[in-house]
Amino acid sequence: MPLQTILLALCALFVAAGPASAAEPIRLGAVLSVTGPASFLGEPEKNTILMEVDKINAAGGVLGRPVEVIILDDETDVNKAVLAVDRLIKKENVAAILGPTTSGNSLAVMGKAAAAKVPLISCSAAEKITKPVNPYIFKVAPSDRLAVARILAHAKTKGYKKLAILTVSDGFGQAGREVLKELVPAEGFELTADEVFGPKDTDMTAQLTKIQGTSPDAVICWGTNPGPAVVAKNRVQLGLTTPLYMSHGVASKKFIELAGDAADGLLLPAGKITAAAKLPGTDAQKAQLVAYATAYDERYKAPVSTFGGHGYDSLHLAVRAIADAKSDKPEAIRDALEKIKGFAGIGGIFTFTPEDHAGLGPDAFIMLGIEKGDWVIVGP
Amino acid sequence: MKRPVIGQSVVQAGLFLLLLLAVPAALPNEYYLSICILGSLNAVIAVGLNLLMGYAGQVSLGHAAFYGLGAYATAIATTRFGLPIPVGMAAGVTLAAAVAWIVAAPTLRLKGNYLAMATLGFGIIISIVFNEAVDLTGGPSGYVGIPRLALFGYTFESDRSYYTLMAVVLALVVLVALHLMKSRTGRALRALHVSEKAASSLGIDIAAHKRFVFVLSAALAGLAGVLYAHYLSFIAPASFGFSFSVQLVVMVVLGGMASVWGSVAGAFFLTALPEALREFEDIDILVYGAILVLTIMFLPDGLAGGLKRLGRKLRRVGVDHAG
Amino acid sequence: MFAGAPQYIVSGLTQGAAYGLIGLGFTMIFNTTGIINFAQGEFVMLGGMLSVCLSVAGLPLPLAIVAACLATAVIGGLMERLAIRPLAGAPPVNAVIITIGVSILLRGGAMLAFGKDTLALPAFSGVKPILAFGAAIQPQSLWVLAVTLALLAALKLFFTATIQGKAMLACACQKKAASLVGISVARMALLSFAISGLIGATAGAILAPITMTAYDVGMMLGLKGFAACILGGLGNPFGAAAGGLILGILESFGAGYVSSGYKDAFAFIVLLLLLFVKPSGLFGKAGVERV
Amino acid sequence: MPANTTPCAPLLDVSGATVRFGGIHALTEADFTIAKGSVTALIGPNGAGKTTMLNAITGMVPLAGGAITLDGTDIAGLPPQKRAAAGVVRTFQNLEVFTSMSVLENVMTGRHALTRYSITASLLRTPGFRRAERACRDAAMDCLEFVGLAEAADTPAGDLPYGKQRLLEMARALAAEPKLLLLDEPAAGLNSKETAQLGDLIRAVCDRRNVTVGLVEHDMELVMAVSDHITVLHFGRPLAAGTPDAIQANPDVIKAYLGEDD
Repeated sequence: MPLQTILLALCALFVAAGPASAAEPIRLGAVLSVTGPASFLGEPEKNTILMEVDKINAAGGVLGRPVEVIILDDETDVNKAVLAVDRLIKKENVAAILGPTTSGNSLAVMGKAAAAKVPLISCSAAEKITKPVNPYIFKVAPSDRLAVARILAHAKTKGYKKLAILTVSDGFGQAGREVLKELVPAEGFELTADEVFGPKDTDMTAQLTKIQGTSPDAVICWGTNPGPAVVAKNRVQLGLTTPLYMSHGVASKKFIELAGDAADGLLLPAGKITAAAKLPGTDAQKAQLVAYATAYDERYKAPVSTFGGHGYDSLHLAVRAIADAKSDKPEAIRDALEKIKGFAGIGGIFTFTPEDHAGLGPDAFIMLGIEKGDWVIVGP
Repeated sequence: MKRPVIGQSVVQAGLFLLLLLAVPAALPNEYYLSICILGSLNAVIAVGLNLLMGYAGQVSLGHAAFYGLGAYATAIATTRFGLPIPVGMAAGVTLAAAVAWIVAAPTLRLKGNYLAMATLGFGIIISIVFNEAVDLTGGPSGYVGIPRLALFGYTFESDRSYYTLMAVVLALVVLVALHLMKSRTGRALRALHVSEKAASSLGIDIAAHKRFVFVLSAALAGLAGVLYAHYLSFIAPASFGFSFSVQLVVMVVLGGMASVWGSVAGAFFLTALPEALREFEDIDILVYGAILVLTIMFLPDGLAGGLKRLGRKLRRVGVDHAG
Repeated sequence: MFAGAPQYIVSGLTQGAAYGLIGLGFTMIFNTTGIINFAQGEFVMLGGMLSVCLSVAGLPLPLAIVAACLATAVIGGLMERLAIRPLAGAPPVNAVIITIGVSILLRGGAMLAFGKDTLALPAFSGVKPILAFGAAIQPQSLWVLAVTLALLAALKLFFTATIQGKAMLACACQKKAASLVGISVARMALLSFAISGLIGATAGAILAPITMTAYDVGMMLGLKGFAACILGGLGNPFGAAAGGLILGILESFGAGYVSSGYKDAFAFIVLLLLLFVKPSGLFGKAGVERV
Repeated sequence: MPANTTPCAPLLDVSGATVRFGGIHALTEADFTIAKGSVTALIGPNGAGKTTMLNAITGMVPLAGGAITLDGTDIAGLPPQKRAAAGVVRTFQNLEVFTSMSVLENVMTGRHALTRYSITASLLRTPGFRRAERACRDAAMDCLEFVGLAEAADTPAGDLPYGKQRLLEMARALAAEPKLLLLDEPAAGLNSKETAQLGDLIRAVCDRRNVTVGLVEHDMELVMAVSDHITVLHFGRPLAAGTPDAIQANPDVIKAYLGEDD
């Protein structure tokens, strides 16, 4: 009699069986954090992939076959990401995997994808994903190192000597903090304070007051919404005037909307997509960026963000590799991916080599300022 | 009065093991195996937590912390200190039990909602340590490179081999729980759940028994943590936070309080449910919440209680026909 | 060393007042039904989110906030009527699980209705800080403190001067006795959920301009509110408010003097030590167990 | 009239017991002795301190002053759970039956201190474990037969009617094989037939199972019928002690109970 209790639980499994889909289209899989704390990254990525797949299929697909992307939401949960990748590899037997959105989930599933010899193009930025290089693992988000280098270069031109850092205590913040603590002293600055705030924290006056006590020339705040917007507002409330750099994590209109007037005068490195319209005519990517931005705005009635760009780049790189390899075998796609040179994407110009599966150079970031609620291009 | 066959629970646990081992053959696809592995990991914790909550009546909203302690202990022991995996596993279980032993004394003096708050607070403190002690635990972006489980020279490479191991571990844990509950310790725990006054008047040391079941349930959570770390070879603080502790409590209550089989059923059901709801795309969270509310409403004594009543009804129907 | 103290106290009091309000919501429901409502955090989230959406939809700010609070009160009442009442006979732990299920439903519903972005409510009277006692005080902080005190006074009046208030207290002490003297326990439970929804939503609305709000802020706020009313002594409304203020100050001092990463840990360590010393909270009366 | 009237050496000797709850003086300088092999009643109007005395003896309430010795050994310092091993077990005024367990399991729990095996033994089901469990089960069945609940062994304790739950509590206490069994108003809520049966049972406990009984009770008919010796408490102080007849005739006791007949 008690054994029947187990059958009830196991039959809930079989409900998930679901019908197998037709074999004809090229099947790609995507694991994105459409819900949960990283949904502001995952949702634009999902929207972009859906938009771009329709565009590719309208233009005849690739190798004459339509492309189908099975998008699974991992809800920013590591267990769900593992289960989703398992399902894509073993049940949907996809040719390549796009995502995951977050560094943590990417690190968790890398091993499974590599073991199954299926190429995975992560949408997250952590350097550990492609260093040391895993033959099957690529990433499209520019490394934090490039963004920090861009900020420090700007700080040098301003003649700042003492810098303080304030980072969020999640995957994104920690990755940034590690690179900041390495490069700030390395570039000849003095690190006066190293403060942290929680992703859900709602008041950072204590940290800012502490930082103010060490009288830095400038403060670098590394985080993603809503934290940095609270930091910007607290800075105004405390009447602080020390220059404040933000990270590419808040390179979206949403940040300006949340921070309101407190965003004025802030500086941050960002992908060119953020201020696509304001790029000089000579920029090679401008046309592509503006087209993507307007198409996204039209279809989803929301301003585009750099994170959506990661979805765009991962999909198009995969499709390009399938075209180059003239086959949808995972092994062939992997080899083709590694040989892609000078691919103009949203995040920048991608060039992969067997040693560099990140593919982006310093040109991925430009320095933006915020004036009266809009972006201003400050430097290369 | 029929003489109880002492080996009844051994037979039940054995049948249960056979059922678990038969599952992979029945599964249409290997993908479900990873759900079964995560389900059995959760079941090990749920069985332990049920001993504490269902039998002894002591609520805990912090058990994900012991799960995490086990996982991080073996991760750090086997990578940073290069210790062999069995030593790492032992370290994981002992650390969870030791921390539980220290915390038990002051915490278990509290009762009801105050005990819930104390365990909740403890769970949050530990999860903050996982998140902030970056150089020890790898911080929020997690701990990478934990070796895949290898015991006595055999590495459990494939999911199928790992599932077989988990089936054996779960069956043993169920057997331990069944035997424990059918002994003087089990009776003492169920007694102090109803009336501590009466239990202590009969010579039962309330504090010692509470501490024992608290440490045992923590050790089982530590064991699950160890097996989880060597399965995924990557762990992050987010999986050991407050929301997982709440999920564990729901598994126990949904499965059926004071029923070992109930917690096993509750654990598998709640692990499989989100995967089964993927078809609902965006509204899967709504369906999940609704199923939770409705199950508790229509099955107040959980899945196990509901099936017991179903069994009794069927038997009565059977009797009517036969009679 | 103590240069930042005034600022820490101000931000601690602001944050703490909100925790206290949320704690009050817990106490209302606990006092009448003995249930710990894990969806309390969601009432706070709804207060913030509904206010933002209604004000974006064109309602003037004060009207939007009042409407949001009333709507949440209705949701609280519906929750009691649909989910809690049918469960009358079952063991108390089932009711807690039901509130967890409802919190998931409310969170999912808010995500689908309001989207996943963080939303901000404009401050009631500007953002220019007032410099006093060596700290920069936001006008909104004064609103938070003022509304909290006002609600506390209203609640004191409600419990001591109105018949419903006294009836609710009667239910808290002895359900059977209350029903014997003609108090409809069911209606009191409904009232307690509605009022708790109102209080929670108010906390959410007045806090939104400072902390901004999103569909998933409920869980952490609910947790802090529960900690506040445990700290103050479960069942004691003013204990909950005091507990909230203390928790807020503990957190901001923790961030200021210990380390910003461990501020929550610091607050919970102090809470646990307090519980071990005084097992029924600061102002809670130790329940004497009749032998 | 009860058979043996010869008082033997006191099994329980409470001298000068003082218990205070905050300002209330529940017991002041109260002496109370129970002779070995006797049924000794402790009576007095409500609030006289009867239950407080019982709680003091069983360690549920701390002693502010005075000493308690059982069979010569001082038990005042022992925590409640050690007092059962010392030989004193009690029943409760408002029932404390383990409703979630079966009747048999309730009584087997009574033998907790007497069933000796380690936790690992119970996990491995060693022969030692099996022997101890069987012995515990048989002894429990014996106690159930003694109080007449043998056939209800497998029913959940919560399903028993009120009167039978009282008997179950006694069986459970007997299973602990105490030297002294303290009954806290066992007749409360029983009808006259059940009370008479209870009286026979109390006598049987004392005479057949030679367990000394301490009885706190209001039902005078039962007290007079069953007790060898009676002590009267009044406002936390001993008022009188003696045989049932002496107590019935004692003017102070009558005054304390019936009040001044001015």
